[in-house]
Amino acid sequence: MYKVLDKSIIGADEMVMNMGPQHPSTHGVLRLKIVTDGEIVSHIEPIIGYLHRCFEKHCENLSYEQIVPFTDRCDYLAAMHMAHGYSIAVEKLLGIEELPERVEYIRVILAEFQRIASHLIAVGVFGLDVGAITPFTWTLRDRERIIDLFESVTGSRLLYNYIWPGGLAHDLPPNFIQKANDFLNYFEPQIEEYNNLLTTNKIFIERSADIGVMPVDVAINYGVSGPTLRGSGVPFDLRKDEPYSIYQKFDFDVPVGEGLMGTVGDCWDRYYVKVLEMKESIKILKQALNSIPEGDVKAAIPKKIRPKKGEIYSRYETARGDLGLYIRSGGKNMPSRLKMRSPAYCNLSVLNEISAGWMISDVISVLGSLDIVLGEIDR
Amino acid sequence: MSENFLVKKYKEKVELLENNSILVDASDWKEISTFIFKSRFDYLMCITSYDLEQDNKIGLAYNFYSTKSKEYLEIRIEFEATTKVFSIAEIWRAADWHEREAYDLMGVIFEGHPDMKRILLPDDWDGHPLRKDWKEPEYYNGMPVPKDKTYWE
Amino acid sequence: MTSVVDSLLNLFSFTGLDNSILLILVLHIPALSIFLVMVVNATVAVYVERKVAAFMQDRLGPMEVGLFGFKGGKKFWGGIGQTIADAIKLLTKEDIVPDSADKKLMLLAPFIIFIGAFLTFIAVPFSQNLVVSDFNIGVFYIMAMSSVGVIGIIIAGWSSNNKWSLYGSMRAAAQIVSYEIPIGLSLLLAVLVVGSLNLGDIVQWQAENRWFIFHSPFTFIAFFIFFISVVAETNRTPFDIPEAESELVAGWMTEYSGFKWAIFFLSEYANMMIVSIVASVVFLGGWLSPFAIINVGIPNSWMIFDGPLIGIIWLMSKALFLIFVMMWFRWTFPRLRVDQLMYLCWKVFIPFCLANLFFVSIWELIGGLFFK
Amino acid sequence: MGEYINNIIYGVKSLITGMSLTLKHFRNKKNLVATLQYPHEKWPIPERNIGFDPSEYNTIRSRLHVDIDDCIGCLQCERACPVDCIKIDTIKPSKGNEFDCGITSNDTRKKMIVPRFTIDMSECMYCDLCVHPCPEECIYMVGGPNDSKHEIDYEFSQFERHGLVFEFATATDQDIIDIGAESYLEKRKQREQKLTRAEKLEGMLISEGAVPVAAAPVAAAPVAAAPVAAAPVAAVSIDFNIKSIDFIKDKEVRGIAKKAFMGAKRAKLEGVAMIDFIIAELDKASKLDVDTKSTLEGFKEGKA
Repeated sequence: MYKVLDKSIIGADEMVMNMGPQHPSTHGVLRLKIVTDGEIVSHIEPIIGYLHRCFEKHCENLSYEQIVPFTDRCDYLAAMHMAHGYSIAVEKLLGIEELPERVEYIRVILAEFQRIASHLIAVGVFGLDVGAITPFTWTLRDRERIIDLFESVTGSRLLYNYIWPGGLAHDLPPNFIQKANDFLNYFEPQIEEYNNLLTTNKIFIERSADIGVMPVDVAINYGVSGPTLRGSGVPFDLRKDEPYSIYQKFDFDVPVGEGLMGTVGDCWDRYYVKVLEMKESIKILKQALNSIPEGDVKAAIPKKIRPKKGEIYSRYETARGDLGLYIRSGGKNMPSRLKMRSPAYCNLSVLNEISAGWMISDVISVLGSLDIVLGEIDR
Repeated sequence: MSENFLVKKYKEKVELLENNSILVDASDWKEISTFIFKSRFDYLMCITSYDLEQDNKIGLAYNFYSTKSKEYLEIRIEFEATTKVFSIAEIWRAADWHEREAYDLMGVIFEGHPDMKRILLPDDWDGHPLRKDWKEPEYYNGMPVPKDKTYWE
Repeated sequence: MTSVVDSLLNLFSFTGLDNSILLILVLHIPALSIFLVMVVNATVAVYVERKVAAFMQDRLGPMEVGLFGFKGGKKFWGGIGQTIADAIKLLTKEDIVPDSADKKLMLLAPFIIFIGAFLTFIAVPFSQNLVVSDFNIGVFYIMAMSSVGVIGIIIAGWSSNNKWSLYGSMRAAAQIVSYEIPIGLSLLLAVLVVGSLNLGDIVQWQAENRWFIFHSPFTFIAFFIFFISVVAETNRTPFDIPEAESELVAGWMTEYSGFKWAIFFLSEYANMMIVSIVASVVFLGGWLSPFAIINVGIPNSWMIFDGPLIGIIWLMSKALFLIFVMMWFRWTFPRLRVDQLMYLCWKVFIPFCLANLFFVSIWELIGGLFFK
Repeated sequence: MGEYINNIIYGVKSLITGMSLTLKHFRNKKNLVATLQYPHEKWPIPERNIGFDPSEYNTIRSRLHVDIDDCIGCLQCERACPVDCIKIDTIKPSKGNEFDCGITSNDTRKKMIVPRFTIDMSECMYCDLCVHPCPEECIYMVGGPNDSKHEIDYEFSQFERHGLVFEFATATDQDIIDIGAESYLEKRKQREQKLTRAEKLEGMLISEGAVPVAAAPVAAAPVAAAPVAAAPVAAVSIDFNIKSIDFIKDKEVRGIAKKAFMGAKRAKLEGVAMIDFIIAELDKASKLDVDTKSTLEGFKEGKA
């Protein structure tokens, strides 16, 4: 970290830079008000809300079924996760304990594919932020294949509305298992290529290691979650710690940042955790694809969703972290209050803490490693 | 159970609700929040503001988690809309943005928050839209707010 | 080695005009040719760059715009007319000048950069005898003229009245000025060994001895230092910090559009061409063939046999290969940070260059004693 | 020094690894290229044997289509739509009217006619929710086994925005008259007029439905002249709108005045009455000074 010089000695003024909302590496319409001393940043204020779509107000006027397409639009890079998390919350609210095995398997398979797809974007975009363009197109190319798989399942490529409270919209296509296995066989060696091209590249390491270090206590105090928290060395993953769906059946590890190239919790660790998580997702997928049972995917869908009065707080591990849904039901077919604790919202709030004192270029690295999606932050 | 330690310590001041959440009075929140932090709940997951739809009352639900003992705690405060609530942003930094959001959308006023201003809505927005009695304004910045959808279909 | 101007003066001497008048008339021919070379170079290089990028990134690149109905299918030639279409678009585009910009300086900046590149071309040899003006101080002149552009960059960044542009131009100034030093020190090796600043003499020495890159292990290292430094001097990835599209949007070019921006582009690719040719001439034997057999012929017939036509192929293929390597760098590496760039220059390249200078001097001394 | 050298060596090594990798891709591109040359090649939209068996709905997310002959006007799809892009009007035959509404392909006798069934595809978000509840399976995304009937619509691009509003209803005016709903025709005509007026953009009209009297244009006055003339009631004769209050410097006073303006509007006061109301309100709040009063009075005579 650089020392910001004492203003009284050199008599230099600070400059306020306005980064965004139209800036190539703010990942959407984020605006950063940066106070700089030359190239060195002394304070950052993220200004959000440019993509605010009144999600929570909408939910109060829509029935539980109709909310699902809107949850997709929150985190548009991991739409399957949002719908899955929401469905789990509504099932909890309704008291549905058990779903058909096949539903759970399909949900897990799609969620893990979605995690790979989302991490591919994160990995590629981080490369793009530090100036490497080729890894980005390679990751997008592979993500495209996952999206093709999704399209064959759900009919759409980005926003699916496939996972419904209580079940699924429809069953898998007949040759899905084969196609998914083909993809996994193709994809596994690709991760090595990314590593050779980007992860172990000296310039990339220079740009990301030891930068934006987030200590564990800061991370927890700020409510950071997901790969960002695990990058700081906390092995906390809801899939492991409090398995929802059927994650307890699968054997996988929770990768954490180890500081291989610098300090624990730097940008490189946060990046590398995502690469490792893709490998873990492949592990889960291979187990799930081999043991998927038969069954009816629509059997447990309730005819009418009208939960009793009450509240529920449900957590879900999305690609970006801990998605919390607080639903208050007033006994109607519409929630009386639905609050979404979006993971990237909390992850972004830590930005000033970990990137003040670094250069403008480092702010972009830190922002890239936090892996934010503005659709989810602004809701 | 995680909530027992609170009920034990503050017998008079707290009330145990169903599904194990604890109702706290707004005036005691400063004391209790410090105590919660000093016991093991280091991770603030979420602050939800909600409208009770009666007596102009609104509520806040705090969801805590302990990364050490893997326990959950839900605290609720229900109060008159004009009451000032103690801000826990200095204790859990995660509360900073959540409280700003609660202020922005529900109009909860927090006392002692370092930077209390709107976060999601524009600064010149009128009112707090998640209140149940909130009405769409006729004008926004001098522009009429269209309500009749016949014009754009 | 004769220069193009001399040859042209000889050629038109039958008109019987006074040399000073004839010179003014005749100078238009090389000037136009240089401009043409710059334009063609930019057009082709942009197309090749896009295709190289696309192929390295598993894409196809421009595929739609053909030339005279020729499209070439799904091959390298798929969109051969693309840059021409782009150029027409750029030239007919509205020229947007920010309201609070310093308009005169903003107009001036692209032309300073262009003049810097243009003047450098005067001393750049394309082949034997195919140089506009054959200076005694060729190396020195090229070094001096290629630094003129930085003034334009600073003016561009300052006059745009945009903080990001200002950052870009300040970074560019620091970077280009710093990297002049390793470039100069590397070229100094050749000057030291050959004993002349004339580019023709340097190639002549290589014809008599060996390519300079293979002269000693130190000149081998010097070539790479030189090449990486010129990549930095031309602001290309991994040293494109002044432009840095993910940080500064487009750096000092942010507020420019249309024709002015096209001139920036023209000069940038011209600079690439210049440094590649200089690298080939000084280190890779210039217009000498790798086989060193074809370079014979009848003296003083500069049009056909004495190098030019065959030499230009060799020189250009060397230069184009170096340009390809620059593109290859660009589509492989991430970008360095400002301080790391400076670290690389001042703490890695300059010490190595100084050591090189010392060891090459000793090499010459010992070599002079033992080998010759 | 050792670290310095190691760093350089590692750097050079990793850079060469990267460059060899990109060179490899530069060579064998054919099996990895993901580009689709869009207008010449098209990625097949996945179509699954949808049938209309409820367990096997279509997976396609293309344009919505309605087989209007099968529609019984149950409004299930309209209710399911989260974005209100489906709009259906139904008319039941009045008692004693013997109009035959028809029969669906599932042999369900229709009880009403559907004179309007529009889907605004520019609002549709392709969530598929309207397809599932349809009891007659007559609304679906185009494609699949119905391919022979309706081709997959790849882009369905239109030159104008209202080109994306699709009308499926086939009920003729005669049908509507036969069923005894002339009033519906009248209503439809009014709606169409409104729409065309909005298309011509002759100034924005505010809350015309709620307060037909106060069809006062908020936008610049000269532009607004045309729709005002078209409106059935004569417009405000005095040039006084909410912007006129801006002459008041004091923020607080201006706020009260504006509130009063809106209150007056809601009470359907106009012109002189409105200004009087504002003056009274200001007086009540004891914020009325001489200048403000005189200027406001001046508005009555039509001078600013």
